[in-house]
Amino acid sequence: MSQLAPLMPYHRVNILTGTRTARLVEDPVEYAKQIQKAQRPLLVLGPRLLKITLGERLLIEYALDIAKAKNIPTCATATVKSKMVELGVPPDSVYDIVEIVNALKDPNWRGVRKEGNHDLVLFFGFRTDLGEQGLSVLKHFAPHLKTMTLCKYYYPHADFSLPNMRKDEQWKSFLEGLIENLKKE
Amino acid sequence: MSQLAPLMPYHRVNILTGTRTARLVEDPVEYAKQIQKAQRPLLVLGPRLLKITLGERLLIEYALDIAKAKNIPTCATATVKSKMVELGVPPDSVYDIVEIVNALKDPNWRGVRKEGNHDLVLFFGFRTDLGEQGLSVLKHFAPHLKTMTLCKYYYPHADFSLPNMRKDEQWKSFLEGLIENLKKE
Amino acid sequence: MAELKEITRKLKEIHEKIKSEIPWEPIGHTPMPEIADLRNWDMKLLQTYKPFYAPFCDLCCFCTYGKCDLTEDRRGACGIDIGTQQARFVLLACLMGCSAHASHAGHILEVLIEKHGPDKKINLGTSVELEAPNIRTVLGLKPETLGDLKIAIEYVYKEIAHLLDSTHMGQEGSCLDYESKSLHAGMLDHVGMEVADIAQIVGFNYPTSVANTPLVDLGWNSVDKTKPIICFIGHNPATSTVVIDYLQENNLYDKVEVCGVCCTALETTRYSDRAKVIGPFSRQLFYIRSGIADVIMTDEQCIRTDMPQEATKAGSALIATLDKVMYGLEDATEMDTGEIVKKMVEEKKHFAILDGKKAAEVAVKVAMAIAPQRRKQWLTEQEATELAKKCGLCGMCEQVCPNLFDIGRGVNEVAKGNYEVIREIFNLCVGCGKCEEECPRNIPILKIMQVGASKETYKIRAGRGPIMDTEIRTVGAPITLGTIPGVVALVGCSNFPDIRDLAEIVDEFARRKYIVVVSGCTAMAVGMWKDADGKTIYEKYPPEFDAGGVVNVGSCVANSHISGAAIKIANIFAALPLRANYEVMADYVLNRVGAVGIAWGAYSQKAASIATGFNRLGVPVILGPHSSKYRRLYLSRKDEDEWKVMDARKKQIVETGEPSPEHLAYVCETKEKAMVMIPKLCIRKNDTPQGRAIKLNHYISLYKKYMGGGLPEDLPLYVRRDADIPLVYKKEVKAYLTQIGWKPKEPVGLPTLIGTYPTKVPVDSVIH
Amino acid sequence: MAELKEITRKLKEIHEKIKSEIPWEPIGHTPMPEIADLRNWDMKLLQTYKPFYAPFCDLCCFCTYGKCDLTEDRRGACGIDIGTQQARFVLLACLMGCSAHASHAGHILEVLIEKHGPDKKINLGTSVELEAPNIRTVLGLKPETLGDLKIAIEYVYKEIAHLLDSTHMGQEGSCLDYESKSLHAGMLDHVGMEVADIAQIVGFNYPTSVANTPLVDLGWNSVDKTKPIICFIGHNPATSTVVIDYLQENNLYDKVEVCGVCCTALETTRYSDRAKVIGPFSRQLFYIRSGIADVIMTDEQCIRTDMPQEATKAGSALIATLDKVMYGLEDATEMDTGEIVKKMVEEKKHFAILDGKKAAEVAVKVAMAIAPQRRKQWLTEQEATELAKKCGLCGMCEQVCPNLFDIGRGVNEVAKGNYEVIREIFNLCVGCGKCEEECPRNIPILKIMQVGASKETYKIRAGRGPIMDTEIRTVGAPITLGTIPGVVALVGCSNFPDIRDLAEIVDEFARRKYIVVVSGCTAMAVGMWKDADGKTIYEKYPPEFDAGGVVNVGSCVANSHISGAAIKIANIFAALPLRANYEVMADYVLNRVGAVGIAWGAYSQKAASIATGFNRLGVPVILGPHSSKYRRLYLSRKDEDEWKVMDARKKQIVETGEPSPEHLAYVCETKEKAMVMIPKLCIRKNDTPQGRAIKLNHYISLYKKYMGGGLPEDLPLYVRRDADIPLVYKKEVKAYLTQIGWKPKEPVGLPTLIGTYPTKVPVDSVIH
Ligand code: SF4
Ligand code: SF4
Ligand code: SF4
Ligand code: SF4
Ligand code: SF4
Ligand code: SF4
Ligand code: SF4
Ligand code: SF4
Repeated sequence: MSQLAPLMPYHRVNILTGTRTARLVEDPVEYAKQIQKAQRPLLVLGPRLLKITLGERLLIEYALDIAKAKNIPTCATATVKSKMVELGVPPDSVYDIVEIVNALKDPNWRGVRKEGNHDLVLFFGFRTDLGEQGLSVLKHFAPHLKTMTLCKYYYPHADFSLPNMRKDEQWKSFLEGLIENLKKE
Repeated sequence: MSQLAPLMPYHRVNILTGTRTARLVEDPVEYAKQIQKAQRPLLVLGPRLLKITLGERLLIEYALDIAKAKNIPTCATATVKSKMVELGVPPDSVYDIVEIVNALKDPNWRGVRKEGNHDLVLFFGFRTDLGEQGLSVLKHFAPHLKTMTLCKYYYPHADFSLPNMRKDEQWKSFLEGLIENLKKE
Repeated sequence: MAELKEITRKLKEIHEKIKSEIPWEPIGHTPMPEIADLRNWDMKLLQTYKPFYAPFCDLCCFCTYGKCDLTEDRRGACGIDIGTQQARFVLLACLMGCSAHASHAGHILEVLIEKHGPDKKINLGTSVELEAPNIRTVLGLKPETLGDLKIAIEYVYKEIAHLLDSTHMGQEGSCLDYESKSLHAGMLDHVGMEVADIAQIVGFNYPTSVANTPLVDLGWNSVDKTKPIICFIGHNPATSTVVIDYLQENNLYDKVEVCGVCCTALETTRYSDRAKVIGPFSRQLFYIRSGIADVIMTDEQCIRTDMPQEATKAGSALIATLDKVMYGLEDATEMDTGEIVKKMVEEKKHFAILDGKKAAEVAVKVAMAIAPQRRKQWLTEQEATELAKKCGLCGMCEQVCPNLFDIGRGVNEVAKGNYEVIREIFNLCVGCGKCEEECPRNIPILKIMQVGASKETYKIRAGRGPIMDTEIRTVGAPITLGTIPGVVALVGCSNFPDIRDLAEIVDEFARRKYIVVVSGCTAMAVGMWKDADGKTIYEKYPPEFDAGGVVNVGSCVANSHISGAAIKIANIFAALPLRANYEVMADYVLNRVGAVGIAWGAYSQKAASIATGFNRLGVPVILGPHSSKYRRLYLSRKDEDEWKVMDARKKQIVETGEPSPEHLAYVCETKEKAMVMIPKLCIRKNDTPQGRAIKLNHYISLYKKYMGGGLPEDLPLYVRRDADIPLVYKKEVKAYLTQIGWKPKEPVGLPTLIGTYPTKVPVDSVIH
Repeated sequence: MAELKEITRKLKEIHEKIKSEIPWEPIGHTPMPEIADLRNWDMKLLQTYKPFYAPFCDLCCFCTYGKCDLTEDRRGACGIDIGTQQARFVLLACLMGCSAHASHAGHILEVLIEKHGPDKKINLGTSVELEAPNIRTVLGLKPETLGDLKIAIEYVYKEIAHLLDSTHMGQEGSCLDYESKSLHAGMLDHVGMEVADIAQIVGFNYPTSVANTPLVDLGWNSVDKTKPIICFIGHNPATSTVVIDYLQENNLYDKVEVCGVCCTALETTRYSDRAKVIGPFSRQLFYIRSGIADVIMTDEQCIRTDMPQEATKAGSALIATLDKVMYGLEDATEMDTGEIVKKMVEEKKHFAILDGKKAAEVAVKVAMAIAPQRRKQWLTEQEATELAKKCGLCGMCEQVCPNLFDIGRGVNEVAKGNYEVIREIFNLCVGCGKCEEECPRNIPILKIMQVGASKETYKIRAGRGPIMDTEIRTVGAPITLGTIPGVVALVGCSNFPDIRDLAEIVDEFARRKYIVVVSGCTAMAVGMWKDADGKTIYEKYPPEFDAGGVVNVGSCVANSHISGAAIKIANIFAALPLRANYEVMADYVLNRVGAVGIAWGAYSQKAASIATGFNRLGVPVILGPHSSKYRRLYLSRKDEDEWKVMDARKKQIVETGEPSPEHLAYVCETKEKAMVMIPKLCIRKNDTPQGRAIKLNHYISLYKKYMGGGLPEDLPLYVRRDADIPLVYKKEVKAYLTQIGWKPKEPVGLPTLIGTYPTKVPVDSVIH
């Protein structure tokens, strides 16, 4: 909400817009910090990771680097699992997006590692509309966790989001910066 | 839209919120400049001007100072006219808020001074909900003019708005600053 | 030709269904009109009273192509633009409202036919022979029995479905056509309401053909806290009446208090004047949170959707009695009564019980069982003051208040022992509970307000149903001539900026010998004020539909009697045939009946639909400031628009230059402005010089009183000739007229819109 | 008791209305069910398939107390919470959809009764004796004539009004109850659709009791541009059929091309196989903008709301033929035909004409008059390339595309002479025109895409209406045993991510000997693909409702024949009485009929309501990614939920641990995922070992094909005993089962939910 606060009408009962909006983060250091703060993060991987190339690498490779850097458990949706198996990194769990969101909603869910529900969920590689709707579910019905997106678009329903990035280079360097920072600590 | 731009989802068809939001201005100099740029501004005065005291003065007095500083024609709504007459500054026109908004919508309206429709309309002293709805009408149906608010609340539907101000002193000094700056040029 | 065939078909349908038909009048052009049948009339109205849209959102979110951004000339993926989307939303609101009344009507009709049989005669007493002016005018049907009313309601159902169809993605592309559809929905709403109230009067034996209905206790302090209390909330008396029957049959009526919030309360007092009215919707949450009610029985509409949660918090038992609102509760309709009572008393469970008799028995038994164990008292001033001290003046409460009120300041004053401010707020409060929900310090704001609230009890006159034919005969002439300066109908919900506004408006206009009519939540609100002599307006003014009278027609559905009265003037007084003759009736009302509706607190979709129905009939409506959120008004621009009418006698179209009535749906920000708009919107082109002078007298005098002196700027538009000028202000007015170069103009002999737009109605049909 | 009385009352009502009644079957427990009557069934479903809400907005803007912020446990001023508000919105969507079909049904019924009289017998041919499975099941009525259908539609109207009532502010407070109401609306929708299609088949003499309906031309290139062209857009054939009559009567059918977009096109080909189908909704704007149509005739639903503007731009004449959509046009219904034609030809005016005959005559005359003067050709590649060069790659178009497509890149490639990318986009495109509207360089993107689009023509099989009783007798056993692995019904609108997905899904499952059924826009879309031999799926697969057949039932309203087929299996094959026996039918379908709906492109409110109707009947529905914007899914959680059923033979409740079907309303992001969900959602507890092995064979094989190898993670849940394991995968599956410690379990003899929740239906009624 922070950045929007001054841009909200005072009398909220008359508000024009949504009221809770993602914190926009451009700095990989800040993102890394948020991830590091989490006790039980989860990385949810969408099918677009297999379709998009950034630099020479498939997006899924960045995703796996992120997971590896901090030993973040993964959830493969749609057709992502087989590619992960191929890359030698089988996912910790397989659910489709609506299923994982449905499970995350439940505060008593044990999480993909059976260690308790997650407290931070990173989404990466979904259609923006479906992603937004999934994030909306969690924003409204999962106060027990925070959400974060890694795609190059702004996702208002998330808790933390990148801004809209015109240039792929910007995105690439963000992701690389993030991986580096995650490895550091 | 400016400040909100980075906070808009990229795929606008999936947007969460309103899309055109007032430019938030805190600096009386900037406000004064915008007013000075206008060819045919209009100041629309609402009934709350007679109910609120700022410092020692009734809010209507600030409003009249603003009008005087730049010879801005006025439109009295509700019960404002009689007070203006009492203060010796009869309004240039009398319409109620929905009526003046209805007239302003019409690009061919001749304006309160019959010199043509106005290009900048300042609203001052209305209920926030009614004010917002009136501004929404103009935002959507009067592309030929800009709107501005002078109350101490943020009005998203305006083109220019003050932020929400917790302290009356802040508001007072803004208004005084504005009057001063308008007189200057 | 096509028209004739269609009319014959519809008549045949009516014949078949009611198996008889008294040809009491020739049939007009639009029996059972469908969407397009009155469209030309609507387009004529909309040409003068153009829709004015205040979008409440930049977007449309109705289908999976969206959300679509509709700013800056953008159209949605389906092609719709922002104005048309607002119109679509208004239609949807009108349909929600219209369907609420129609379903109420359909349901109560089934209940009453079950009880009395379909052949139960409609008899509204000796003074109401024209029993169903809306039904007769719209359908062309003269209902004689409860069974006949079914035709009317089935027609409404059908039209609702067809109208709702048109809100589907990819349908109507014109905001004007959506408005015509909303006007249609509004008209249907008055039919539905009329069905409901006629059925209730006949089936429950409510008072009818009498003006002087009982004065009933009003206000929460009128409820005897020492007895077990059953409180009804909602709009449908199907169950409350059964509870009263049960109490009477079992000789328990002395031992149990029966009260209610909203319209079911009003209905119940028509059934039994011992029932108490707690107040309008705005008092609902206060009363529930006080925990005074032992059993709460909900039916439908205008009930808090969090009732089970609130009832549990307050320790009250809850029974949902209608399928519209079941709250996810277990349906105990088929369960054993004893078992239900046991579970409610011992396990504090809430239930849905859709069988009225069973619900009644359970309610009474539960109330009597739990009442003795419950502690019922308001917070004390001391407790309130202590609680108020927690306030940090953070302002969160103000940010969420629909009335924009600075509650924190009020709470803070209470902490200092001053109850003035909070009492003020209480009068402004719609009782939504948002402030309390938002308060970070969890201050029980509503309870504190309740301590500050006046402990007085008031009186309300039980709703009387239709205006009597006899009364119409008396007032027809003075109203159409203008010598009774107007009929002021205060209707609608509790979203007014200040509860006192309403009583003040009634007092002002009753004193000035307007006819004042009230209904629904407004009827309750106006009773909650006393004059210097301690009299409520119901005690102060006579209950006749005559100059200076204050008439409570009844609950929301009784609003149909107000439109009905307007139609009756045209039919009974002016002897114009009404049967299937909607355009003639509406044209008469628009041009000759100086009536104005005030929905000062409209929040509900029903209010939107009722008001829109009045608009189609030619009655202008004034709305309070919140109503700008209903997205659409109907405004003229007096300086720019044409004000042509047909002079029916001369068969000539004349430009009158007179904006009367000026608007059809208008928002005022303040009571003061409303005080001035009311007399103005009562002006009609048909006024005689004498009538016009009286109307202008009030216009000027109210202007001086509420706008701080001077003359209304637009006064010259309403002065046709010298004779129109009120004597008292002659000099001042003449000076003003001279100053602005006013010129006299010819009054119109018989003003009508018939003949100025494409219609099958011949001009001569407006001549009586 | 109360129930018996109620049933008697409703039967009496039917008797009275149809004046005869054949007691063809004993009456079940729920004739003409009202809101609460099937609530327990709904609650049982909702207990397993919990509503999953994806709010589309943080706010509620329905009344003037708002907008209310519903984030973070906040409730609105009326007490509603965010989940319940979503449920309310879904109910509203379902009602918009349901009312659209019901009004279509009511309208066409009136038209046809006018034409044939109310006593026209319903005769659907020798192979369709069970003419109205939905009506019989829901109402308990066996309609014999067109007139009888009126009872059904009036029942639907009434329930719509009552449901709509409950969306009013201050009503229902439980999301579950709103879901129950949505399920009710969905069920009603299938009744309304059935009324419409039966009436049309009977009244227009559509083919019936035949599988092998004609193959009709599909695609815009199938339309002969050299002739005058009349193009119908919408859903209601009331006028298109009259146009064809007119052409035939006047020997003009050779001289004029008749074509259409959306369902009216499909309907028209059932009336005359010479009519052409241009394509689904997504082709509408392309076709209009091309200017090829001389006259556009709109009726209702799924029509662009900016049609008059678009028609004018394209130089086409426009006639609006139904009151739902009048576009603010002058109503010329009563105007002289010659005059209308003159104004349309000379002044290029558009009109509304609500008289079918007049509209037909005008349309033909105008088309013939203006066609010769009009220049009709697509843009050339060269022109397109030139125009494309203006693109600045600003990305604005992508931002507003509902399909999120990077159109700029496609346009840019066109500028370089490469049409590959834009052709791809064309397949993804829903034709909304937002990209072009937003383009700051005003590039005519749609025209450019059209140049890139394939110029092929295709074939579609004309809709055939109901599945034949004879077919049901053949497939009943294999379907319920599982040896026909499933019925896959592809329905719904053109909001799919890729048009090819649909044909691929059909191809995949028809090849695997599932029964594939299609309807509406999907029926068109699947025809727009050819295999290596140049055959469309309609040419490739037989039209029988049998293993490996591809059946086009018809337009949207023909979806009722799909639900009808499921009911027929229970009634004809399993011999369970259907009359007023909804729970038994739905329970049978849920547990024993392996059917799944796919609404890959649902955008319209009708799609929401159709799908919800399937859900109440126990048919799961898979939705495309956009449909998450419909705010609500029904999901189970296989690991956490209970999967108990009653074994009707043993009269014991057993925990099966088997999530079949796993979800009731599910969104897939990709076609690949859908390919795997389809076989899974066809699994039923009633499968024999042989049937289960076949179903799992497809599940595994499709998983391997589309998910890149391995075994489905949840496979063990569906293997009851060794015999369930498909032979081909025996080794791999057994290894996996051993690895995870799988244990065999007893299959259920006769699985049913009856007996596991409060219902009046005795368990024995599910035993046949
Ligand atoms: S109904 Fe039209 S404007 Fe609304 S979301 Fe759908 S396509 Fe967009
Ligand atoms: S309960 Fe009254 S004071 Fe509180 S927010 Fe609601 S209207 Fe305002
Ligand atoms: S929200 Fe509570 S603490 Fe804050 S000002 Fe209001 S009453 Fe005081
Ligand atoms: S119309 Fe209402 S619900 Fe829809 S996006 Fe706007 S505020 Fe939200
Ligand atoms: S319906 Fe309820 S939540 Fe919606 S705006 Fe009205 S009070 Fe607020
Ligand atoms: S017309 Fe097609 S490409 Fe353009 S915005 Fe619409 S869906 Fe996207
Ligand atoms: S909006 Fe127009 S200029 Fe911009 S990328 Fe798209 S086609 Fe090119
Ligand atoms: S399938 Fe959908 S888009 Fe197509 S015609 Fe039917 S409702 Fe419209």
